[in-house]
Amino acid sequence: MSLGYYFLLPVIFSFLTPYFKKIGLLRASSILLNLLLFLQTLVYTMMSLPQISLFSIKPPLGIAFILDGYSLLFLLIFTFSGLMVSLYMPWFFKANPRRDEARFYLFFNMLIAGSIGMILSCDIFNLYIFFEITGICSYTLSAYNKDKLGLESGIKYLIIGSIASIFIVFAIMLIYLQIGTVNLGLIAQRFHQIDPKISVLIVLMLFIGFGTKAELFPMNFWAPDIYQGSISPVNGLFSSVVAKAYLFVFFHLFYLFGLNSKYMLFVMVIGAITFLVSEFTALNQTNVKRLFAYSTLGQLGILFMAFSTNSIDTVSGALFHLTSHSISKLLIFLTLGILIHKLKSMKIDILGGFKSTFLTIVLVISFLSVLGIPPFSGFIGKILILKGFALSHNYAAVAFILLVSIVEAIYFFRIIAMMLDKSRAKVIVNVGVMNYAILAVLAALIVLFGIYPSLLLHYTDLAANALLHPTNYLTYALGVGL
Amino acid sequence: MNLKKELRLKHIILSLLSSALLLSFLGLLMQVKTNTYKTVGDIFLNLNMQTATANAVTSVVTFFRGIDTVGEVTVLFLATSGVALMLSSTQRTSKKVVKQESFVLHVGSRLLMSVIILFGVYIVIHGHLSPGGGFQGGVVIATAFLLLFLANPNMSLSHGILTLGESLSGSAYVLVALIGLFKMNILLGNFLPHPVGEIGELVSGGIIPVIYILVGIKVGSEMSVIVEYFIKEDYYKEVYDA
Amino acid sequence: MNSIFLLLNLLPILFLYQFGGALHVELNFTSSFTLSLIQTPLGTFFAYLSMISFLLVTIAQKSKKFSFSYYMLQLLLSLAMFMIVLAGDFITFFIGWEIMTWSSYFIISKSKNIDTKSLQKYILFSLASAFSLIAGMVIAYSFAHSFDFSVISSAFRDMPFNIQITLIVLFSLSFFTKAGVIGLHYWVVDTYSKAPDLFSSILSAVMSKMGIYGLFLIYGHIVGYQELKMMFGTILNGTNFGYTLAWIGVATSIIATFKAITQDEVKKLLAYSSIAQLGYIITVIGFGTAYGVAGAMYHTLIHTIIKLLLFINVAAIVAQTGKSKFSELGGLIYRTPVSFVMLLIGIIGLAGMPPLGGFASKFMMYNAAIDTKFALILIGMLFSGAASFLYCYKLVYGIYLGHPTSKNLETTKEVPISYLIPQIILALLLVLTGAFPGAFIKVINPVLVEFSLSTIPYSGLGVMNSAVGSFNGLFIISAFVVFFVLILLLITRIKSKAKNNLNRFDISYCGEVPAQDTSLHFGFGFGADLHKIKFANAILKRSSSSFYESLATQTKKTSELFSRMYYGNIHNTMLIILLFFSALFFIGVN
Amino acid sequence: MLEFFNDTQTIHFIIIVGSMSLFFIGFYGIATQKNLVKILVSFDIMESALFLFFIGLHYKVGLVAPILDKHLKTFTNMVDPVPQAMILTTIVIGLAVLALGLSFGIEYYKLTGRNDISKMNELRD
Repeated sequence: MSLGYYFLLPVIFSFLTPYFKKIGLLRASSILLNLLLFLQTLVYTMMSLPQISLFSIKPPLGIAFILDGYSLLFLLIFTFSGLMVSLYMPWFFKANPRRDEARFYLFFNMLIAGSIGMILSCDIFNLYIFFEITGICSYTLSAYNKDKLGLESGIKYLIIGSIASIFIVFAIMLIYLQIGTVNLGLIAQRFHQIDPKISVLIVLMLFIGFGTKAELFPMNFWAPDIYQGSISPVNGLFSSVVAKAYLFVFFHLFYLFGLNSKYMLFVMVIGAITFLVSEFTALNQTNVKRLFAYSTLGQLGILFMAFSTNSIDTVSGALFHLTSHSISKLLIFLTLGILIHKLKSMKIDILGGFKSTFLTIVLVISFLSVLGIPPFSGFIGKILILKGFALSHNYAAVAFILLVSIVEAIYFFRIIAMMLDKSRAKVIVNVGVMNYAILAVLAALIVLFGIYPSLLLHYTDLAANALLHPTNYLTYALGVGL
Repeated sequence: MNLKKELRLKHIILSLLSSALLLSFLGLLMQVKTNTYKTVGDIFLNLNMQTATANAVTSVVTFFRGIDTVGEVTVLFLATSGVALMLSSTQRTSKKVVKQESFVLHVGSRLLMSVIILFGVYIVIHGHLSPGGGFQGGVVIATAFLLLFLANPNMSLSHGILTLGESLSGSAYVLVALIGLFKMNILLGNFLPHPVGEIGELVSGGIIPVIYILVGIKVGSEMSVIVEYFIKEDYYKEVYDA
Repeated sequence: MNSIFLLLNLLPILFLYQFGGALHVELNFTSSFTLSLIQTPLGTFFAYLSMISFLLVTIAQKSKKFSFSYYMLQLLLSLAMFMIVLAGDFITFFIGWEIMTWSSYFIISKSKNIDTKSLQKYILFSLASAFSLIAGMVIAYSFAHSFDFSVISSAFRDMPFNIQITLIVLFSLSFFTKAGVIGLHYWVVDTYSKAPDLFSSILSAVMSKMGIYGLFLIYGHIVGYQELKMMFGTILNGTNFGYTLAWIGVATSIIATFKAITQDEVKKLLAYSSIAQLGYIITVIGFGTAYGVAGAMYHTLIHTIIKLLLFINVAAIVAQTGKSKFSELGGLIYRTPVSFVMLLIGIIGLAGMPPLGGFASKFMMYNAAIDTKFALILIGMLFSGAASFLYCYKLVYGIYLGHPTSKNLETTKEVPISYLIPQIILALLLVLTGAFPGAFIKVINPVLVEFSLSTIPYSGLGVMNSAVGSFNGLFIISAFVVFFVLILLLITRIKSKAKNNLNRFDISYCGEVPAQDTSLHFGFGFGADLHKIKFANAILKRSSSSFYESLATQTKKTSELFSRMYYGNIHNTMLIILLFFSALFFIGVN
Repeated sequence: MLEFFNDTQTIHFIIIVGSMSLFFIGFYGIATQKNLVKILVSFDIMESALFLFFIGLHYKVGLVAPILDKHLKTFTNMVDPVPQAMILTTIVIGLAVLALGLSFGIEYYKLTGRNDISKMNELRD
């Protein structure tokens, strides 16, 4: 047991991918790898937190992977999503044969590994490297189709990613110049001693860097294009893993560096605008992938609003919402993969053009969950967030979220009405056994967390505590008592 | 006409903006107080004797911040795979062209290549003693192949061997990290003997030269692959246009 | 399948009966809130009301084939309502509320004549209602630190005045939407008329009552009528608040009544009538007097019975004939006499005529208005009550009287027995509530105690007491029955003679003899001339739809505006990021 | 004559001016250029500017490279090795992204004959 496995095993796997392909065990080994990592995460849920794994030399000098409550929740989401997608991929490649299947697995596993690296690393420069690993994997995966659209989305993502990484590198350099360290613990300790103007500049650069990748409003015009150009399982990963990893880093640094009091309102307003604009834009979409991309952006907007509140209850609710949103969006995009393959179209009409009771039910469950309607898991998250806002007497935020949610409901229920409309021409869609199982598991989780939220709330509370009061994290990151 | 004007206006505004940003950045960075803390690097310098590596940068790269380098190698590997994914489809059709290289070019490029490779290997294995190391040496090795390609566009590298080199060296690197975990309970632990007295010798520093050699092989093969893909790509296009 | 679900629908009733009034379940949902079911007198009343309605509708469903998922959703809906009325806290209430929303949505979507627009209307209004509820409950939470009704109720007193107002407005809006108060009724008519025919009865009879339950809960339980009095002050014998609410209710009932008269579709008429009847309830619910509450509750009961009866009746006719418009029906009295009698009983109740239950409830409500000296309100109620006679008449004329408009109406058979059984039960209930109005006082009194209002004196099963006077339902109904039987005998004697001699074409007008295909069903169109009355025209030509449609257009425009930003030019995207950086830099650093 | 440069302050001043000018040349480049290759070049210019900036500011007069040789036996009076290691890593990453971006560009050019990023607008609703 070591946290290093989360990164090193996928790395070995990706180095050896050509040979796995040669012996024909590519798919199986990828599933096995993701299963192993998921099981390891399950073991970690039973251990005391935080956990630390050292590399070479103990922090604050060296780099370490630290697992606290906050990262545990994300680790669960990421490894679980990875497992689900790796189980889904054999069907996908059977349905859409590609020559470069091996390379897909390589990038897919490294995408998860990079995201996990970002949430575990306690060193900002190391974090930047994982940021780039995730970035390169996502650029390539979005261009994976190698057609016009795919390449266009790959190029766009690459350009945006380069801007983001330049700002982040600049910020890291300024930090090192100012306080001579890249360890998150030490930075957190010394951050207030940075020259105030430079500290604003650093924060601004980190904000632009991670905010761009986390798809915040004025910097997210590229995001729907990326979703449109890439394949559905990758959309699912972008929505439920990658975007969440950037969000993780954003708020990890936000609270570690103690920026919450100064920039809370700013982040909240930006989140609110993101939410508003995305949901309104989604109304006008006819491409199904873009539609759910906007919906993802909107949900990220709510999450940004809720995460910045500095109150444990709200953040716990936001984490709950994040988890359920990850599950729902994964479900939606995996289902879209099936539908797009069967109906050979990306228009929104495909959602009204299929006949499969099972798919209809799971899609409806995930839609209702995203909308925050009980008894599905999205409701718990939303009510906790709203409760948190109300408790801090921020009634404007409550009203805002609810009003925009109605806009959100318009397009979700338009789709539901489309699916239920019997007058449309329907194509019978057979879901494979494996897909049946995957989607059923995801839908079951949505229902389970909706009717038995304590199961997940335990972890979200842990996570919120760890995020807002990172004292334990800091002692480990500073290497005290190791 | 109107559009042109607009464009020019945009350029002027943006250049003004850039200059304004430049000036304010200069103003900001000039008045920066120097760091009052002891940087991590200074501490590393003090600790560096323990690693028995003469080159402090190397020990930082491969040991103190070793996981960075694993990541870095991975990034390069991923980029190579990405390039291969993108450009490999056109690779097959480009074989038709026959254009013999001249004898002088043939012999000369191979002679030079061996020297360059030797130089690259030297840089790699002396990475812990002198400036240089796996990355630099690997790139030098790749330039040898670049030379070959320039001399003879028909040449192709054996992908099997390159992939093997890539995969094995990369996996061996990770294995070294994992052995550290098993032997010293710390990932990338320096489990090989590295007596301080041997500092400056070719065999010194424990795993550090081993890692750099592995990195050298990996970077060399990867850069060669990238070079090949781009060169062939270019060649392919010329043929395609003609 | 029907029988299985019939049994399943019995279970909640047995469950409730088993606990007898002491049901109290608490479940730790999350660390910060618990789910609780508490049986209050008010909740018990509504629980029985809805459960029995479901049972009756399920009986009626025997005659038609419904899918398993339909029954499942209906069961889910009934359980959700069960959850709503027994909820002891807002989380339970809200969960039930939302499950009710979406399960009914899916049932409605199974209808043959539903369209996307009506579905969207229904769900968006329902969600707006739910979101207004959720906003209210989290605001209440922020002061009470609990979702529990009793805790919020006791904390309500200490909240700032503007928060109190906000809460009342938010909750009222939510429940008004469900009950279909005028202005918020945009979804009601379409949904009721396009839902599956039997399900319309549940929508109108039960689901709208959840809004009424919510209003009772807020005014009576959470805020408390005493508190309302203190907050808003009094006017005449009632509260200012009640007076405002009463005007809303009166406006609703008058407008909806006029709209109902002009409808051609049977179910649309019933939908507007439903809005109008709920308008009465909303009129009296805020009075804050014992008689107001009692009247509202009694009318809730009566309206549930009547609307179930009428909708099942209409559903049966629609199923039997395939026609759903007055202009296509007519003359069914000979073909479906039992249905006719049932509908007749229904509309007598609906019009509030003695001797049936409808009179008792109207009596109660008018008395409450007299009691509080809200004379104008009383006039309004009487006015709309009188106008409602018109649509009642239209209902019975359009379907059963007049002449058949098409050939196949003349060969229609009596509706299946499974439709008739619930109707007969309901008609009996209507008679019983008319005969023994006093029995209901026993149900009302515990609720009044719960709301800390004075109780109504009970003097015998048949006697309905009120502030102004009392009447003996048993006596009235006995007298009525005697007269009815006498007149019936008289008529049948005359009729039996006339029937043999007359054909419906045995008339001529202006010397012309109507041909076989001439429609003689004229009366259905009445109400069309209502436009000529200035006052009625003013009501009829206005509609909330233009407002909501312009809202939809605005939303669409906004959406188009925003989506123009996402037009995929990466160069501009990049530029925006850089400019955003520069702007923040110049603002933040300098 | 060049003693003028034997002052840390002066060197830092020159480095900041030079590297920042370079940085904002790159900035101007990515803001105005529409050719994909030029944009990638601009990114590289910006990155190089950052490398110069970072390495340069860690140089102080009198310090030597952190490598032992025959004459130097202890690690004292040496420049900070960490920035160099970090720059090494960043260079490799920059190279990797550049290669990837170029391969995307080539493939896109082959498909469409365009490399103007402002005309890449097939991804839209």
